[in-house]
Amino acid sequence: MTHAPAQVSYLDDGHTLRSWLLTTDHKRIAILYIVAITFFFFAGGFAAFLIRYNLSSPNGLIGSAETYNRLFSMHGILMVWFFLVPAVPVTLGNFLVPLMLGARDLAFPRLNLLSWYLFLAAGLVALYAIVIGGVDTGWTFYTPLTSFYSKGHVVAAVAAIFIAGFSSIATGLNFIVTIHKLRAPGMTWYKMPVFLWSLYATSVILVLATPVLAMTLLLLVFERIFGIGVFDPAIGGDPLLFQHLFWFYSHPAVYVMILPGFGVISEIIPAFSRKELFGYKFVVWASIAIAVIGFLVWGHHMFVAGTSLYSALVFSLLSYMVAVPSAIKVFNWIGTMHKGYIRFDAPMLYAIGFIGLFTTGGLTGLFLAALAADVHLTQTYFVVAHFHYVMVGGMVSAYFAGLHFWWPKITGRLYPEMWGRAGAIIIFVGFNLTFFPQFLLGYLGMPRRYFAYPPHFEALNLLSSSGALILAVGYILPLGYLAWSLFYGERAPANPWGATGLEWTTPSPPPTENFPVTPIVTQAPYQYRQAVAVER
Amino acid sequence: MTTVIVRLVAVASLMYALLAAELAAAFAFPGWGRGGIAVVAATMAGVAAFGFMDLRREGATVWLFAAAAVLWLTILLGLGSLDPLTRTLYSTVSAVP
Amino acid sequence: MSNAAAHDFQFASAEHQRETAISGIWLFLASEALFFGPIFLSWIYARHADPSAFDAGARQTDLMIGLTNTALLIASSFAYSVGLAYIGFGRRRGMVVWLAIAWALGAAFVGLKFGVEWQMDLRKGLFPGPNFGIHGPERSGAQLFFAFYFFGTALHGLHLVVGLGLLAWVIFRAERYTAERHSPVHVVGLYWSFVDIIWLILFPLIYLMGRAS
Amino acid sequence: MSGYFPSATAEGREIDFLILALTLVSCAVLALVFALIFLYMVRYRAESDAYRGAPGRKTWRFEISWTAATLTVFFVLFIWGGDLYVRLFQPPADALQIYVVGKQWMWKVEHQGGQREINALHIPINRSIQLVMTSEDVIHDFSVPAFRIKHDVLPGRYESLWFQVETPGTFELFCTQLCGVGHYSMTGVVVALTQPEFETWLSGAAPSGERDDMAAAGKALFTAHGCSGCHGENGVGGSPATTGVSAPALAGLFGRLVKLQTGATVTADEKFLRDCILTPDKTRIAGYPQIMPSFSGQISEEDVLRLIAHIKSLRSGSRT
Repeated sequence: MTHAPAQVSYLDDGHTLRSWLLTTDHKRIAILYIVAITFFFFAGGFAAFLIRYNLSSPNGLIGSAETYNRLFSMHGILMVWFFLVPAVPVTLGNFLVPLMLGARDLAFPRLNLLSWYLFLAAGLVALYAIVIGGVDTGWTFYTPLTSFYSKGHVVAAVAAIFIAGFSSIATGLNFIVTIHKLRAPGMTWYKMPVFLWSLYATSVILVLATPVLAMTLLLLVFERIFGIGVFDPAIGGDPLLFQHLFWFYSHPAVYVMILPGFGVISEIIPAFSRKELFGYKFVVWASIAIAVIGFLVWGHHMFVAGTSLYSALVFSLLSYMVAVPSAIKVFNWIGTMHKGYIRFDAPMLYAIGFIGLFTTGGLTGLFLAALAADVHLTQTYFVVAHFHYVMVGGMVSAYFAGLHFWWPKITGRLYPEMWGRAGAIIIFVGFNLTFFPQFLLGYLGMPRRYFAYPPHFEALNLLSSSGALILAVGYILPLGYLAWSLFYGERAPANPWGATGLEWTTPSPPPTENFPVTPIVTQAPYQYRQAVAVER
Repeated sequence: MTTVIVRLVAVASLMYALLAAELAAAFAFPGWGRGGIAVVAATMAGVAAFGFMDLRREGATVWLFAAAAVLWLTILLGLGSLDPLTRTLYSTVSAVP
Repeated sequence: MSNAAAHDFQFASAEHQRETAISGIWLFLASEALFFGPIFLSWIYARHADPSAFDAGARQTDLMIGLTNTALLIASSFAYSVGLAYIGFGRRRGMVVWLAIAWALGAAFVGLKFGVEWQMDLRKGLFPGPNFGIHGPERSGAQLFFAFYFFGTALHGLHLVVGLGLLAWVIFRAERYTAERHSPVHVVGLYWSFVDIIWLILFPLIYLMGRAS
Repeated sequence: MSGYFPSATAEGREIDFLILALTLVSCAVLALVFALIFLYMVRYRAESDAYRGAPGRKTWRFEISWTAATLTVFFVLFIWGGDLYVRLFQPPADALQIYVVGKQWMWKVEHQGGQREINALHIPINRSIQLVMTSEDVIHDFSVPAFRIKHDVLPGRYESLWFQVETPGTFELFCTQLCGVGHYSMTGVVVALTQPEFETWLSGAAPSGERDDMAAAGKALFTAHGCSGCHGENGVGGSPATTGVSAPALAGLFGRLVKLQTGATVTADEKFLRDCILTPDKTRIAGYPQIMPSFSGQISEEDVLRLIAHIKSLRSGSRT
């Protein structure tokens, strides 16, 4: 590491392609990831747009059901493994974990770079799989459809996800060891910001759940290549074993997607209410509880799949238990806003939108945890609306909130505030218009993954598709003004929001070694009562 | 130096003794049966972790990771096999004409 | 990592970096343990589907080869630990000798498993599929067992081969390790003992459970 | 489609009531959350000079109260949902059994009397109906939104689903588990008829010509596949003297308790009989050597159902 003079920012510390592609600086790797993530977000988003276009008329508009099946499979695979699972941890997490800890870099910088190259390789294999035809099995790959009857390119798509899994494990491992070993002197566990706690909980899931997915996909490919395997009902194998193993990863994976969002919101609400987080310890242990109990509830995806009655009852009870920590978090955020000094900048608008939409998504999860209601509502558009409310309404809003909140620190530029607020409002409106009608469609019984549907569902589908138009505009807007701000944005001071946290004590953008001298931490996070001077 | 070697020899011989116990459980004592083998296999894994991998000397962080691995495996295998083991409890089709 | 007390810029001391490396490998081994989890769960499911036919298939395996392999791996893990003790006291030559013994025992395991045992099984037509060797009522249950057997041993064998590669890498870079600085030797040792533990669990599942009462 | 709201089955209305309760609970929580947020956004915005006072230190009293409240509400919802699910899971004893076979992209239905339908299911009202379902290839899902029920249909196993319709009408049937290209077209109708209409339909739709119902078709298969060679004519059972081999009697077997070699006793239901035919080594009967060959791959799912219907019709001693 060439120790350039302290004030050279990490962006100016070498402009050659080599200095970017072979960097071990966690900040540069975060930038590389932001570029890759944004590409996959819009690729998956384009597939979603085609799906809504197709569903705007009862007998489908895009040619054949074959294409439609491959479209929603591509949308699912790209969004889950190439946007939602990595999103906050690898972009904001990579950039901020060392900064918030007061460390110079992550514990294993070379492993961090390997994680990005694994992600890149996985992305290329995924694009190759899509270009040669994609899969028609949905992102869930249920057997025996996927192992014997699917004519799609299953092995290529599965290989992409397999590699992306190891990229997640590498990032998770890096974060856990860094948070354990590289905290600044004086930073005890309870002096850490909640964003680090939620990334720690996320990394625990990443490290312990992703290997199970990798093995399950290997078993699936073994069965598809050799025509025989442990899932094959012809020799007494159990297709439900695949579903159990798949959902053992995939339910904790949805907590991997939402937990970093909780962390971002727990940073933004105190910053824009000028008040410390309400019930810090409860929010922290709620994250850890979600990470642990999240592993006990996967059975609620299989209430009608043929599992035993007894296990369904057990999974339903545990699913209600896992909803309690999320409820605690929502109450604590609202408690934080109580008696605060609230400012309505773009990050705060996204955060408030997050609380509303995530709470709606979470509550509809209670419908699906109630056994009898799940019998009617599962596999319909009710489920589609539920997880889009939590993933898109919750996770993507939190990602945009975090992106706007830390944009000055990452790029050294200020984004145009009015455009930021406009984008937040358009996304909120477009989102609700797109996905709220789907709750009604689900209750009326419209099944998921249908290329064409009976005509009496048309009105609500048309409404939903028009909402998707607004949502698309809402997502393209930030791409525009954030890119604009890179070149013409106002130069950002070290602490534009007057927020607490070690990352705001270094200049924006920070020098390569983050802190000229390792900071000593003396007080708990979010001490806004001492009113850090608002320099803006 | 020699104390470390002696300790390792003790661990290795304990492992071979447990291997013999495993065979005994399988053949000599049919009463123990599969449960006995499982218990012996688990102790062998524990002896290897503490003997060869020297878990005792490591800090709290390493203990946390080792305990997490064991706990998550029990979740996967325990809760995962709850469904097939109880599937016949309420046989779906029990109608008697 | 070349000179005596050097350490990467983000660590406070060499000991701090060694401790971080050790906890890193332990966390990786935790994820590897979960990586093998689904194989054990598939054993539970496959056996539960049809216990008698599954055990009939399991009795087709060769207990003697399995037993020798287990003994080999325990000895190899022992040899590696002795090598690690030697470098702990700075005696590099002793380390190289014992690590070479560990490597040889590991290679013997791989040779015995894939060279001898697998060839026997394949000649007996025990690979699951249309021309599966066992006929009669136990056919499907036995095929389930051998689907589990070939998949499990293949994956364990792959981890073993990677381990042999790492062992060779450590032996060839032996001259750079001293009593104070030899964390790569410790890290590869932990991985090697972990692969041994996985076999200690796979061995009874394959060879003993089918033969027990 | 007629008859969607209120649901045509009693359990369906109970599910509607549960969903209504869940909606009310959710709306209450959402109203509380949105009201508080808007209140704080207006009252405590940066510019306003409302009195803030010292920040509360003791937060755990609030935490305990709202956590306890959420836990109790959740527990009530769990009990309610679970109880209804248990009733949905277990069919009543006197249900009319209809066999359903899911095949890539069609539903094949067969009634006891041998009437066969494709993508349609005619049922009498005010009678509990139990569908015994299996699949020939991938996992499908028999879903009737109007009855608020659905259940996956798995290959290699029987899955059961029961309901009792109260109002006649035509209801939509969907497949709700992705099963390939034709997943969206694997739909059909469930027609609920009054008892007399159902009787006339049954006679009208019976297969013309040989007019044999499932049991009779099963009897033909029983001899064609050589079952009678071991189990004797009409399944009276075989012994070394009569049929040259000792084979368990099948007459009157259905519904009886059977002792297996492993010591366990099992009720001889459809699932058990199917296992005996397709995977005999899994169901070794106490007192008999396991010499029965497996017929899996040789007998189609429909023929297995017909054989079972025949075995069920064999009363001990009576000749049908």
